Amino acid sequence: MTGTDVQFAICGSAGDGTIAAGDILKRTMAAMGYKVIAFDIYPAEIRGFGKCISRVRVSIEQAYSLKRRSDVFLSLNDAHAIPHVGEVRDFGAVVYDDAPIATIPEGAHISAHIRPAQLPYGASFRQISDKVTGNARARNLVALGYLAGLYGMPRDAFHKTIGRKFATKAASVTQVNVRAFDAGYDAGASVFKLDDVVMAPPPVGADGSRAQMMTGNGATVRGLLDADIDCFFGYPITPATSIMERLATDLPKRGGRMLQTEDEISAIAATIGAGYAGARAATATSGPGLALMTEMMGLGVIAEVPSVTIVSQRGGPSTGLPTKTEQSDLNLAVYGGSGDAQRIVLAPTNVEGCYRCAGIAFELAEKFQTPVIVLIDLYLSNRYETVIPPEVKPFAPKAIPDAAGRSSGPFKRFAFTDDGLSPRAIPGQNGGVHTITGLEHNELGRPADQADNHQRMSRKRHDKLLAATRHPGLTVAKRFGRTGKVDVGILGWGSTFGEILEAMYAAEREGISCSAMKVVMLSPLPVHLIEPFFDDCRIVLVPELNHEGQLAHLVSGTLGRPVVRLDRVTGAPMEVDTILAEIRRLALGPAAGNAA
Amino acid sequence: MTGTDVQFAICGSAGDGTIAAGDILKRTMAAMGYKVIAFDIYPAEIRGFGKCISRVRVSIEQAYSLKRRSDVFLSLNDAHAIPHVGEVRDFGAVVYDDAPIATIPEGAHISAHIRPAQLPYGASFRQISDKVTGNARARNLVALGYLAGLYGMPRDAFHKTIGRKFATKAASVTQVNVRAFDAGYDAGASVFKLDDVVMAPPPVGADGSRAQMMTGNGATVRGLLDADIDCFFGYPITPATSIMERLATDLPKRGGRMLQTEDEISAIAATIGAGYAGARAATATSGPGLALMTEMMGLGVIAEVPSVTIVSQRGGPSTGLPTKTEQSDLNLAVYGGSGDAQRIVLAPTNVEGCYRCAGIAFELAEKFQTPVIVLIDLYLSNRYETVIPPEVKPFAPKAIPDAAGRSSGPFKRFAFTDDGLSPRAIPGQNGGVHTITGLEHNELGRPADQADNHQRMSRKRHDKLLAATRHPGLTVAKRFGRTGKVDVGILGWGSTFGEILEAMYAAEREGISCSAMKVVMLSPLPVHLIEPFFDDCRIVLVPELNHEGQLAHLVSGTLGRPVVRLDRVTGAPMEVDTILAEIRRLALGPAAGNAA
Amino acid sequence: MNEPLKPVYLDEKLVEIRADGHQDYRSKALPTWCPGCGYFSMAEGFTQSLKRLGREPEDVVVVSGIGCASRFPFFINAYGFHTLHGRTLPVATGVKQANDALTVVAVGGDGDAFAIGGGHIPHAARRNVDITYMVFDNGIYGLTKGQTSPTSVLGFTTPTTPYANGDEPLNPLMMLLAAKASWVGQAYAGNPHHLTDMMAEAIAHRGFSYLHILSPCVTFDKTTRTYKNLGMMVRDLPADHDRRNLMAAMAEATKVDRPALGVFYEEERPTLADVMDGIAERARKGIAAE
Amino acid sequence: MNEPLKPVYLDEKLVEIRADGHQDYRSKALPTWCPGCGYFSMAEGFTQSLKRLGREPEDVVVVSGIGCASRFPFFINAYGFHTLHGRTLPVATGVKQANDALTVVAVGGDGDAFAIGGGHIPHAARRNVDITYMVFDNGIYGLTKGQTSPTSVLGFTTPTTPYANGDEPLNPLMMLLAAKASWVGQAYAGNPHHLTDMMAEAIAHRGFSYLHILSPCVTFDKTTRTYKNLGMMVRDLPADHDRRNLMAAMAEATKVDRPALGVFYEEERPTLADVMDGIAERARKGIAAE
Ligand SMILES: Cc1ncc(C[n+]2csc(CCOP(=O)(O)OP(=O)(O)O)c2C)c(N)n1
Ligand SMILES: Cc1ncc(C[n+]2csc(CCOP(=O)(O)OP(=O)(O)O)c2C)c(N)n1
Ligand code: SF4
Ligand code: SF4
Ligand SMILES: [Mg+2]
Ligand SMILES: [Mg+2]
Repeated sequence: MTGTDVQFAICGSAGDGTIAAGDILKRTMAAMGYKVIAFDIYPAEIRGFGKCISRVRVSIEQAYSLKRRSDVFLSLNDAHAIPHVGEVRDFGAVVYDDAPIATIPEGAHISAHIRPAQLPYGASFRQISDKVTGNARARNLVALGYLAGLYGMPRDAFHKTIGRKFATKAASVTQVNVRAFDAGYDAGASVFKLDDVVMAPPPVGADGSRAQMMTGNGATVRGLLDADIDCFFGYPITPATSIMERLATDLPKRGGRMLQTEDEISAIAATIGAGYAGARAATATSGPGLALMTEMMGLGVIAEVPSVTIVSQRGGPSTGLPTKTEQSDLNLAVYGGSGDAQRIVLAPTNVEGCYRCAGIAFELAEKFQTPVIVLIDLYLSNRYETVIPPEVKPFAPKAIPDAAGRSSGPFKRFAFTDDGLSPRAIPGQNGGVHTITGLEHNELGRPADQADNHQRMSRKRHDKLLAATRHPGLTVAKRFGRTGKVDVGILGWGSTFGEILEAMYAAEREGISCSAMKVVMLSPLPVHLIEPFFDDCRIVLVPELNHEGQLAHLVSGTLGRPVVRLDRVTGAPMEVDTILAEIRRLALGPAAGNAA
Repeated sequence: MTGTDVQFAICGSAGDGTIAAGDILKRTMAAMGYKVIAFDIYPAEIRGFGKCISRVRVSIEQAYSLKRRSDVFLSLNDAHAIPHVGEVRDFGAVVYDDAPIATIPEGAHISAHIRPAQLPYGASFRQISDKVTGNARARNLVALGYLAGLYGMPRDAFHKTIGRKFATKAASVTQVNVRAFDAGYDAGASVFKLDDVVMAPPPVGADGSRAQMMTGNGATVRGLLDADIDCFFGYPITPATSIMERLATDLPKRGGRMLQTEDEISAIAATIGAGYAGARAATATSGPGLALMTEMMGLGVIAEVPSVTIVSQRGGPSTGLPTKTEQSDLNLAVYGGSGDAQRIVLAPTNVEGCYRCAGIAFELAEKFQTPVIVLIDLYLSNRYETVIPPEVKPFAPKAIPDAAGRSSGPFKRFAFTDDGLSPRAIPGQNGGVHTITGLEHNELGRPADQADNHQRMSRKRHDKLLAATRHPGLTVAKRFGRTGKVDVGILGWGSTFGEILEAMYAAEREGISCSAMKVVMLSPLPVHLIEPFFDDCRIVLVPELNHEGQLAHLVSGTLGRPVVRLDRVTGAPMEVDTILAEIRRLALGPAAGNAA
Repeated sequence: MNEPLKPVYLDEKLVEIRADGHQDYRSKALPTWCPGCGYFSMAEGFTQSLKRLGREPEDVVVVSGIGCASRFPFFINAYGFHTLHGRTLPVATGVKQANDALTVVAVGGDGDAFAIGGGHIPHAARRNVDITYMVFDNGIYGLTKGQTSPTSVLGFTTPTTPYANGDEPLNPLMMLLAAKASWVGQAYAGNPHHLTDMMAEAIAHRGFSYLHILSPCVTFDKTTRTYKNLGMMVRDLPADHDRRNLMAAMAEATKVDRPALGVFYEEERPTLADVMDGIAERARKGIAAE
Repeated sequence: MNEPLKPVYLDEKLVEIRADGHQDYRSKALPTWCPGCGYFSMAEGFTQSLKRLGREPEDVVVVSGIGCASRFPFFINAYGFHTLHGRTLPVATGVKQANDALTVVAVGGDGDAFAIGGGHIPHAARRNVDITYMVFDNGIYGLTKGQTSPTSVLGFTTPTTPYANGDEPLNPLMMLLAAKASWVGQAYAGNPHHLTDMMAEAIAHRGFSYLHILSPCVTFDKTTRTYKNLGMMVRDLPADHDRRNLMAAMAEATKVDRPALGVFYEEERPTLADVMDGIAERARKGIAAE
């Protein structure tokens, strides 16, 4: 990582405007042309005074995850912030309000918790806010301005973001906030900087004008919309709810329909009903909802009806940890069905991937006539990254089946073909009348339980999916870092892959011979890409956020080869250091690595 | 296999009394002290005139499955029987009615379909029945008598079974049927026998008086009852329905309660509710029902509530093939849950095992405070085997938790302990008041989402189960045949293991160095037994009745080792010859095998 | 062997019937129902009502669950979806959301509807999805061979109630009225002409129409809901019954010993599609509803 | 920043309260509800009604689903089971089947009850399981931050209905009456004394008692079901209301603009346990019911 790479952390309560400050910061940085990754932590089911942390990593080269240690830490509320001061690196900055509102017990002020190697900056945010706006509520903007001033960031860029943020409110709101920001800016700019944090401006020509800050859920919605989704059916559940909520606003604008159903079984049932009738239909849920959808998914498999299900994972099992991240629904997504119920499962690894997978899911569902699950998690759902949306919608338009000209003889909806893909017809089309069923059936769709028919239909349903691993425009698995033989390979999936990449590059810098592969398509598994990777690695490490080593097991089971598992269920993203330590432990040593 | 080993096949429609004839045959043989395995095939959802086949294998040594080729074939209805004549081995017998009721088109009489090497016996069953009973309805008993006479089986033994079968009817019914049987017997005994089928009497001292013919479902019910089940909740579904139906009759007699719920979600929910309240509670279903139970199973896992779920598999996915057998719900049973939702899964391989697993499931569920799934399939549910029920109930009585004396301080329902097993209390007990939840929780059961707590609780729930693989009185995995190093190992589970054993012994007789292992506990997997088996085998073959190789994948994934898959989804049990051919293909040859 | 001869399915598999036996709205598959089963008249009444309404087979979608009743779509010449046990209504809702122009008819048995599927009914009803829901109520689980259903009468003996059923049966008509179905009617398999009229009227209704059809399971119920018993019990709705009066409909629905045939209740209300169109219009105009 | 100050949960985690603050039926955990939430009066009313009825904490089991309302068991000193979204009733049925001696109370929100859990209600009601079901109806999904529920009024604006809710709301009281609940009553969080009386009566009823409790979500609903609006709307049942008359109860239940408080309906009928005992007796005597 060369050039700017600074991570800010802002900590306080929701009432302190913590998240809002982080939001202005990240949007401004993105607009300036930096790459930004941001992740906010809110407390479970709380509004108002619970603890929030907004972390924003700003860099010139592409980063893959948050850094474990922040460079700059801003406290808007010492009670919440004190336990987190430790996350600032040596020679990083800790910024706080030096004028607490009331007398406080000893040790309750943050200044008592700053380590010697950290650089403290105190300023009177409340007081300044009071002075320039008449009350203390704008203290978050004062503090933000202070940071901007301290690191010499351009005032204008912030003003623009602030203006955009309050565009729907009275003009005076923007003015008040800009005033607060500027007052903070002046205070920050006048301080003698002691830390070693450097914010170099983005390279000339870096254009942030088209960059957007999107969350995984936001990108997913955008992907669904750009793929021209017709119908969405959903039931609220954290962390998937915001997908439905955004679609509730955006889908009707394009003539699409969003229906909040009575439960998840209805949501997937209606999605499959709409898919059968020719719509691009999707639903979104989390683990508990997916568990309820299991039976209906099986119907989609055997009746060969396209559907798209977005699953954002949270801590499990059962109701588990609704507001914490985890990657423990892989088993359910891949194996959750009675009978041989294989379907397509995609797991993007970053926000841009959410966009791409959500859209391509429709292409796959239609082409392969099967349910497609897009598996993300809370960390990815809620994390912000800079994304430059494509100017032209990158997804194939809906392929409306055409039964015309088939009117001679009954319509063979499940005809055996070379590629296992049968002709489809949708209700309303003449010449295509047929009935589909969850019973095993013959080519016409009529119930049929003969041995050879079931054997052939099972093979058809399985084999037709194999081509999905070579679907154009989709990265089903990809290797990063060094090519050829390496000492340690790291195989990963989903949101954790960002931390894996950071760890892998760090290990490489230490001279360890290593390489990483992400697996985006979890079912069917792209063995043609994973097997050569295994051939190249002396040992393969699989870090993931679950306790049973679910990807590790899946890959071992498919390849019949051992892997080394690294499982964590802390509710938080895996720490880069944890992965790095494991890579170091497994490596033969830098020399051996380099010799390869 | 030395001594008697004869397989009879009786084919006709239900209206011909096909199943009834087979029933009398198998019960008589069992009462004489033979080992019997029997499996009836009925058509899907049909009553009356659909095709039925009753196959009864009678042997002196323990057999493990039906034979692929029958020794004796009896047609009660040529239209149905003709396609099946081919299953009779060379020098076996084909018995049929030589006086068809009406003139029939050429080729429609069975005699035209008998192969030269098969020995035909024609007799006038209808006519004889008409003569001795006044109508043709008792022709099945005439034919049965004919078989008994032909092979010199004792008349008395049959009389007794017939008497028992019609014990609740008027005495005249028994008399009519005995008369028909005897008339047939005389005809059979007077025939000059040309086939080489030999029915040697059972060894002296072989006592059939306590032997019972039981199906897998019947044995399951018996196991549940002998383990003193308190409550059962169920929803009808083939092939599990008969478990509920038998319990509806038998459970109330012992003061237990059977409730037909509104669906499978309610069935498992009520089972878990009853388990929480201290009852031994169970439910039974098939794949589609298990799919619906997925979410609730996860609650059982995290809230650590004992429950027992019997799952009888049928063809899948989805509604699939309701009346055909398959082993394709392993994935769902083992992995079907959101989050890390490991539980105990048992898969007995024969009828006696159904009894044992059903009863021990309660011991495991209570001891390990977790859901237990007993996974059988239609073939095992409906197949009859001779079982000698134990004289003393072999199951540990319910361990009623005791919260007394704990009244100091709040009850730590989820206390961390060395073996991961926490104290339990049940409603009504003083000193044990607590609340359980599907949220991650602390030792008290209160919601808690701290990183270290979730990590520890996840480990607790996982690790506590490991001891289940060493639970006393339960065979979790077992090796058969040759010990030490072998050329080909065959790993199997569930109903298919019978065919595997037959194939393995046949291969051994051919000089192939081989050995078989059954895995009864599928989760947690008894790695300490399976790993050494792999170490001993040059190559491991996994034959199973599903398309994705589900056990193969599970074992490969756990061990990180390759296996050879043999998957079939024909709706029927796997054929011994199919397995044998695969063993031959994999073997280095008899010499190499012997040399090991 | 003195095995009683029981009614049977005509064939173990669906059988393609010859082209010359083909009617416009009947598929080429011969029904697999037991001879005498009340469901035959449903198939007949349905095809006749479609003909009467002039719907084209390709514009009709029949969605069913699982059960003997739910085999229905296989015997009809229209688009069909034989879904899962109990999931008839949400699938049908999805079909209709995708394409308003389709005539969508949902079909299921009493178990499919009121046991496993019961949770979906109030929502399809209150949303007034413009579909027709026909429940073939034989008071039993036919396909799984004769267990009690939520509409089985007290005292009924079945394999799961060998000591007689003690669970109070549900009252489907009251439930549908309470759930705000905008058209509620009842018919009887033994009265095929009236049945046909009711089907045609139910399908023609704009909004969620619920048609409850009493039908005997001749194979597994020899004692309670036989043709003989039902024939003696059913009656017409009083001539002066006001189908716009909810309380009058409720009162008639309570009389379960004398089930009434006819239209209990009817109202006009915006359908789900109307609501969706309204939302789309507001959205296009940029009207958030605050 | 002009962020409005909103009511908050008192603490992000359950907090053990000091022993000196301990009441017999209150657990040591401080409720996590927003200040002003109607649910506080439920906890208070419930503990008081238990005290009045003299039930011991260890003989009481509170079963709930998922939602703000379903957090209830954590705040009560009794056995508790916080189950899954919508599965309150079948779990409670299982508990009761296992042990008739327990006082079993099922609790959930309107979404838990009538959306995902709706299919279970008619069956618990018709079987007359001897439990009490209290639905805390705030007309919204509180825990997931304010989406519509099946009882949300027309026109309600929420994150899932930004252009106003167009789905006709359900009428829970009519549905429970139609489903044969043997005790049906309504109370209001803003009327805590009456609420306590109703809870005590519901628990005392032998059979399935359904208590519907109107309650505001002060955090996510500022417009429809506020204390102010509800306070103006509720009324007492007419003094001459006959609680044995189903049709009278139905008629009162239709008046949703003026929700009535009190006991709508009551009847005595064998409970599920009675039915089970009857079956056991017949079984022991060897009486198959043919
Ligand atoms: C999830 C699930 N549970 C159970 C079944 C088994 N099953 C098939 S049909 C049926 C009940 C049929 O009764 P009903 O709906 O009244 O239809 P009928 O056969 O009487 O027409 C049941 C329980 C199933 N197919 N799927
Ligand atoms: C299977 C499942 N689906 C969805 C959710 C998410 N969820 C939790 S509570 C809730 C609704 C709560 O509404 P309500 O039952 O009315 O209770 P309230 O919070 O209003 O008291 C939902 C949808 C879940 N936990 N489980
Ligand atoms: S409902 Fe009864 S009579 Fe009709 S087809 Fe089914 S089993 Fe036969
Ligand atoms: S129901 Fe509303 S007011 Fe009550 S705790 Fe939940 S969010 Fe807060
Ligand atoms: Mg029925
Ligand atoms: Mg609510």
